[in-house]
Amino acid sequence: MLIRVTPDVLEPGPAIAAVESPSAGAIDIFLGVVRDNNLGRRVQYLVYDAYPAMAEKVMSAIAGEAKERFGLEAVAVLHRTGRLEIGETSLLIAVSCGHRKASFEGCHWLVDEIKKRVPVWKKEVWDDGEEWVEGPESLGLQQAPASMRS
Amino acid sequence: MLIRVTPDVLEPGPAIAAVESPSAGAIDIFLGVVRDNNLGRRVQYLVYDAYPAMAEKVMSAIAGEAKERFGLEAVAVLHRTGRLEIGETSLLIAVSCGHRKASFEGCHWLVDEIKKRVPVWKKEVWDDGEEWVEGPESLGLQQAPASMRS
Amino acid sequence: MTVTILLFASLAEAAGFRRIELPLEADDTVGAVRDRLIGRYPALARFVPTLLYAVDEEYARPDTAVAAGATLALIPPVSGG
Amino acid sequence: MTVTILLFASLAEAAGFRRIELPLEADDTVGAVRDRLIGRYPALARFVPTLLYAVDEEYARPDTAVAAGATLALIPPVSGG
Repeated sequence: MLIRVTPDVLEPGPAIAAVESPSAGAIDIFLGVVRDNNLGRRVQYLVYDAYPAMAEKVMSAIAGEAKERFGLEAVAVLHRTGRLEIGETSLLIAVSCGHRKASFEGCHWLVDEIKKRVPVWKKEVWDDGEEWVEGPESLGLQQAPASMRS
Repeated sequence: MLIRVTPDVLEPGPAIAAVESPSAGAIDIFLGVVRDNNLGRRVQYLVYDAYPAMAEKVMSAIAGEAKERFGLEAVAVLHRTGRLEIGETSLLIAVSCGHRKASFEGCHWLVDEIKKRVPVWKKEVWDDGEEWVEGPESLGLQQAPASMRS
Repeated sequence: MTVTILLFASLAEAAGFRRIELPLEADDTVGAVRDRLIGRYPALARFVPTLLYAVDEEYARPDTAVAAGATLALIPPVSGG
Repeated sequence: MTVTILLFASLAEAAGFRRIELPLEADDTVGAVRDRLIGRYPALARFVPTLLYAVDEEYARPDTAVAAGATLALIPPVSGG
């Protein structure tokens, strides 16, 4: 399993190579990419903070669960940190599997779980301000009483 | 839209570049890869035949339907022809989208539709024989009376 | 006045060729052209139950008309991906 | 005998630092250490309702015991991906 939190540019090639297997008929790759807008505001760039050692532990645990749950052959999960410009890849997941259905479902589940529980944070920088985003899917918000959620 | 039937090796890079967009937050890429086994038999290699001009027309139509149906920003579909060894990519799809859910669903739907109606055929070559595969999802088999299906 | 017929995959192997031109007849349809081809190459008959057809790169039905110069493709169950 | 506290993202900006060591007290828990930190840095109080915690890189609860030399991370709602 290739699991990494890194300030370096994320390239699909090494992640694909890490999940290739002679018995895999399907490889699904997901790129989370910096978008030029969010919730109606124009985004200039993002800054990602992380707790790298713990993030890699949690990503490894999620990858292991995904392999088990969806019968995946191999999983790679990479998350980038630091300043990212529009169009750059913040999250890269690759999974391989005997058949396609589980590859799509497993990869989708991985993204969902990463957004819930991996200690990584993004700050949106707009033309007129900036803010650390509290992920609506994060366990911290899901577990807080509804009155605390904005 | 990048749509191509080609005997050349399929690389994810150009397909990803073809779907990148400042407003896309999610890119999903699917690789159909030659597996070393099918239905319990060891596969040596595959040979893909195609009706390239029509295959590209049908792939374009499916890509347009997917954009409409799933709100995708851009779609790339490439299918390789000729002899493919184990581990080589026969089908490469990339889609970009504002949000991840539609990127997974749209990409999965594209693979399903390609297997139904794009005029491409694969021959499996085993240690002790070979056979043109009739895709169980193909329209030709789906429309034939049940008594005709083996 | 002819129609060009394209064969692929299992059909091309069974026939021994991938392309043939046949003379066009009055009121020709996909099914009529197919049946004349099978008259000449009976090895192709067994494929008919699961065949699809395309005229000039668009899926067509057995009753679709075939015009002079058209290209008719016989399409066995596809297996791309 | 100390505990190391790690702050990230919004908490690190509010506190002005990413890491601090506090003396360990008898029967210390995640919640008790957090409350002493907030006693010193009241700007962190507003984050408490949605905070999660990790001790030595594993998610923990407010009543989890904190041992000498442990690392306690205060984890605001994550937003990776």
